[in-house]
Amino acid sequence: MNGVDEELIKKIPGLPIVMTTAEWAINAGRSNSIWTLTFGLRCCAMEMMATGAPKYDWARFGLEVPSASPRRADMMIVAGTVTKKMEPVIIRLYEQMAEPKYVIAMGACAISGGPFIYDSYSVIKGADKIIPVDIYIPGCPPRPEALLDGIIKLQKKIMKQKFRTVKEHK
Amino acid sequence: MTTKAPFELEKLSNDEYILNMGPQHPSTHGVLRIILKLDGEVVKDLYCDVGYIHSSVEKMCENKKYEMIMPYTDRLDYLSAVNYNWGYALAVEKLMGITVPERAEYIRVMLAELNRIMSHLLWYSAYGMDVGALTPIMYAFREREEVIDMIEGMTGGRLTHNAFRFGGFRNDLPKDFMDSLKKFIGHFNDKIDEYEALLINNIILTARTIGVGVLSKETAINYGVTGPSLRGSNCAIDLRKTAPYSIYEKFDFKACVGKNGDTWDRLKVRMDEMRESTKILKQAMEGIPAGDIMAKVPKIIKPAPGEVYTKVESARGEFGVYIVSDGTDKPYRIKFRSPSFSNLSVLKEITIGSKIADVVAIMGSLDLVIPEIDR
Amino acid sequence: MIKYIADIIKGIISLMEGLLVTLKHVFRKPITLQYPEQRPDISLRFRGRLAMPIDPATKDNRCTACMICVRACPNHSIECEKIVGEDGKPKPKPASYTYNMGSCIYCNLCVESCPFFAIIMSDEYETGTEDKASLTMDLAAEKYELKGKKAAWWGSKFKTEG
Amino acid sequence: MELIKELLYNSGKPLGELYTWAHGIWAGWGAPPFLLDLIFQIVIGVAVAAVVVLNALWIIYYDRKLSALMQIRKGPNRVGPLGLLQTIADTVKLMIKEDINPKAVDIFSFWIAPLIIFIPTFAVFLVLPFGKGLIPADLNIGILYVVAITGLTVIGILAAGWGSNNKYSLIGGLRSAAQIVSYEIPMMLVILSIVLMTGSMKMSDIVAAQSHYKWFVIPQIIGFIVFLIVGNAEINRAPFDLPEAESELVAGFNTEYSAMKFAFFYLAEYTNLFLTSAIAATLFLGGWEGPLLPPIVWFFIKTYFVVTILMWIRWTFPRIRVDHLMEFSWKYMLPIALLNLVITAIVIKLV
Amino acid sequence: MIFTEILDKLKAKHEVLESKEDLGVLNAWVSAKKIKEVIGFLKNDMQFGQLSFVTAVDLMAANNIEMVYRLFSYETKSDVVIKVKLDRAKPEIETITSIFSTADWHERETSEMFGVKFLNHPDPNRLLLPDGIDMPLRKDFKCADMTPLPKV
Repeated sequence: MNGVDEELIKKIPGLPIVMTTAEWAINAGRSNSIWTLTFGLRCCAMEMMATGAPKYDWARFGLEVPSASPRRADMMIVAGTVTKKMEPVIIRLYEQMAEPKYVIAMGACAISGGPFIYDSYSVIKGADKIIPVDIYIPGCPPRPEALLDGIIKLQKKIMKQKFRTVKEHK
Repeated sequence: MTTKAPFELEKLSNDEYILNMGPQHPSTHGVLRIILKLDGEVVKDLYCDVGYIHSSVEKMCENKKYEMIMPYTDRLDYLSAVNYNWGYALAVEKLMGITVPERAEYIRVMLAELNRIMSHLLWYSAYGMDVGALTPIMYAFREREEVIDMIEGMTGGRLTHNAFRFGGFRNDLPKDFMDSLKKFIGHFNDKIDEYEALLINNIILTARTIGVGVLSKETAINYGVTGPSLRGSNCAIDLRKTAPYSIYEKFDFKACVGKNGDTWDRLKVRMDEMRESTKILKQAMEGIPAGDIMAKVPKIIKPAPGEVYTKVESARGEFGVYIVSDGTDKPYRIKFRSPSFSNLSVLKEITIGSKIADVVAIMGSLDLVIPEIDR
Repeated sequence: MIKYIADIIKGIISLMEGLLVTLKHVFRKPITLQYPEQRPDISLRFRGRLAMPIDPATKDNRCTACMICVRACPNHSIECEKIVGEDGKPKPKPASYTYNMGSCIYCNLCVESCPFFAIIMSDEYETGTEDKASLTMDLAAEKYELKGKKAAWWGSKFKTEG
Repeated sequence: MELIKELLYNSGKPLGELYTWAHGIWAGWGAPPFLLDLIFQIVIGVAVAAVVVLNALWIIYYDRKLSALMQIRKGPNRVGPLGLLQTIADTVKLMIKEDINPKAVDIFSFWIAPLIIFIPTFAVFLVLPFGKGLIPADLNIGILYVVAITGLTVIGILAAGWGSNNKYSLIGGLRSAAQIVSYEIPMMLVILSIVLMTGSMKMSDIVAAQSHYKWFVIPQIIGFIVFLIVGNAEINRAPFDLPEAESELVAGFNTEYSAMKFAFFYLAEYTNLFLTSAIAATLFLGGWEGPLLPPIVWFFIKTYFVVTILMWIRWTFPRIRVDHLMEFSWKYMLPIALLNLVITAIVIKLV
Repeated sequence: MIFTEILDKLKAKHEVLESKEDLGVLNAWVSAKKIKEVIGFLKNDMQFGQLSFVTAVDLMAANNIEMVYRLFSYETKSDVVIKVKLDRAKPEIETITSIFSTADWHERETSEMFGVKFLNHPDPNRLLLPDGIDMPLRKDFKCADMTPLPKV
């Protein structure tokens, strides 16, 4: 949808309204059906599991569909330390995911290297060094509520996006 | 000294093929890569590729003061962080000659046992997912949240507690801790029965696990397997009993053992261990004395030159800390002997000849935590 | 043959037991907390983000820029600079107190080391953001107001001891 | 009002009247009658398609809610009232998601597989007796048609497994082939006992044979249980979800599928669940028969009762191992079904 | 078994270069060539059934790499530490994998972390590290993208 002529759209009567409605519907669909890639690396993975567990229950937001395969995941939660040995795997998984895709960097390790920010020879200092990150959730590990809060923030971000200008991460 | 392909393709026979599991695979509990040589569904050979989460903790600790290393031990094994704290605290206390007050020891025992329960509950839920049952995780996490709330009330952290200080604790138990502990112990045994009815005694699971992945006592000891995985092989070695640290001699409990060392025995041992832990908790709750919670500890931790090795029974087995001190406020060399490291190395031995599904079942029964393997 | 039938019966019983457990849970109340609306009761000692609360008595923070917390931090998430007076001598007040929430490991060591109770781990945890730069913040300029039971706890600490 | 009542309770008559009435008008226009039949076929097809898709969406939602109920949590409740729009949101998302064709796939079988899997499930709806006379096509070999058509699914799964050029998919596909083929036999035997009892393969006859609450579930209780187990295995649902065993094979035969192609698999899985339950309800629970409520409502109530049982099983049990699966079929299910058939035959002869 | 007893028994059979007691545990230094025999003797004749770990310490000042083998006996509940000093420039030692299978991984780890070469090792590959990082636990290790902790 890139490169649609904005002027042209405005000229056709009724089209802007149709476009905004379609945009809203699509965004609503996207934001309410975020299937996560089960991808745990360290401590944060346990809190991710706890978020899926009954007390916090991310199924309420429609997230519980298990998608072990990256092909149909919408969101990757980088939950833990990204190491040099893991780097190519993460990039590959990200590229295997279908557009539109979102990344949440959960916990200090995925944001900046966290505990391993200094003196570590094998840790990448933040997931955003290798893949684009949408939401950062600090904490070591963040509480499940913090993850849910991050997901709600991601939903708000998705609702704001215009599908004519969605960035294609290539 | 270089990484090479574990199986050479030319050497494969016509029926064999290679399947790569991981590093991102739903059943590898984090990031473990297992390369299987298969003939149909039968595993012919297996190669473990670890190190995907190697984060150079040992190197970093050489450049940190003794106090600062405590949070890092949490992150080695986030499931039984208290036991890891304890192993490290014990090492430094031994090096410095600090005696911990009795009340603090009781609190330590209570936290450690709660932590063991918490870890086994997570193992139970993860095992349920491994064998394809999606409900056990939900029930186990209900109790796990209760335990986490208790530990959080005491230490302030849900997983990475950073609970211990050299010589005892910073804060005493919160007021409502005993009440919630009493409540928890009151209903927890019934819940364990429910778990067993739901998963462990289920005929589908028993058919899958009995007689599968048999680990003999000799192999287990030879491979340095410790903890519940070793006890499943009818070998009553529990560091809390065989080499008691802290005040574990005071408690009446038994080291749970399995019969044949197959996968199901390892599962059963963990379930029984939760019951034993509740027993210890009950005794600790009744016997806890009043008094100090912190020993007299110098402001700057600067142990004398020398070396020390201490080990504790974590939820997965023997966790040891080896410290070489050169008399400064930073350790010269620190080595963590993690139980999963040895436990994983035996996987190849017990898996060959079984099915793909068994690899998952056996691996789950060893209860691996990958970051402590990789450190 | 008897074994065959016994196996079937034993199997059916074990399956029924499992089914009974799930059936029982159908009639139990869900334990879910509806998160954004309902929040759990967080314990007093919970370690949220680091904060330098303003003392209600003096309307200022209690930091003396003594650098002890900076030295206690295991991964250098705190940086502090003293105010330099007109005479060129540093004064016991922080000019800036930079806290990197993105790398903080919430270990509480800085708080424990502080002799003036100037910093505290607040109970704020909803700190997720789209903007990584906003994770690095100047606590001295922030004028954080501690609320709830944690405020009372914090206040009681330095009133009795300090 | 009368018409609606008539439609609900005895749909065959008004529909037949509508048919003859329309034909009369059509003949008045002088158009060839086969064209009108074609139009009728298309209308029925579209109606069935709508039922299939909406029903699948609802059943997915029902599965999620029921699992939540068993797992002491709430389940989807944010999108729309009670989360009812959750599956709609999923569909919208899946429809506009990028459709990936990996480089190494066999493009023909990769594309055709979702269709092969989806079409049979759709086609089986044609012979389901929803109500009295409300049966899109009452074939005289109805139940045989069902068995034959659902057997096609295995080709789709194999094509998906082969075409994906992924080892996990291939193993999943092959597992599924072995599984479906070996579970087909006990299923046939159970169905055969029913056919013995009714003496007809026509779906409407089978329902009619159970009229006055002589449901076959009473004499055929063993057959019913075997049918549930075998049917569950046929549609690859847990605990027989080996072809897509998540913890072993990532996602099995549909590992490489994304977006709409995956949606087909997803819909087919749940439609199959509905179908198996519907057939079980027809064969054993008296089909649409029931007091007070209209037949079509009874049909859905009975079907959803079976669906609930299958879901209950799914959310309780761990996954069975592949060799045990075969063992279970050949050593337990087949002898029991065979015995059941023999006993049925003898009893029918004697009575 | 107290440490003198172990030491006496060990000394009777094998040459012990140096020994000391550290917090109640015997530390005995042996020569690199003898390591297999010593460990085998401890396992078979003195019931030290468990090899707790194998690691090394980089003694840069003495230009040595010190191998540490720690054994534990489940029967007598006693520990023993066997140490071997190796040349830092060319550290080589015989593997003990044939005696303790657990040594396999421990030796591989030590090998990549310290550059110790284990002779006759069945699988002399890297265990934890990716290609490109060599001998990180040596004290003089430098890595391009390793940010040192700022001094306060």
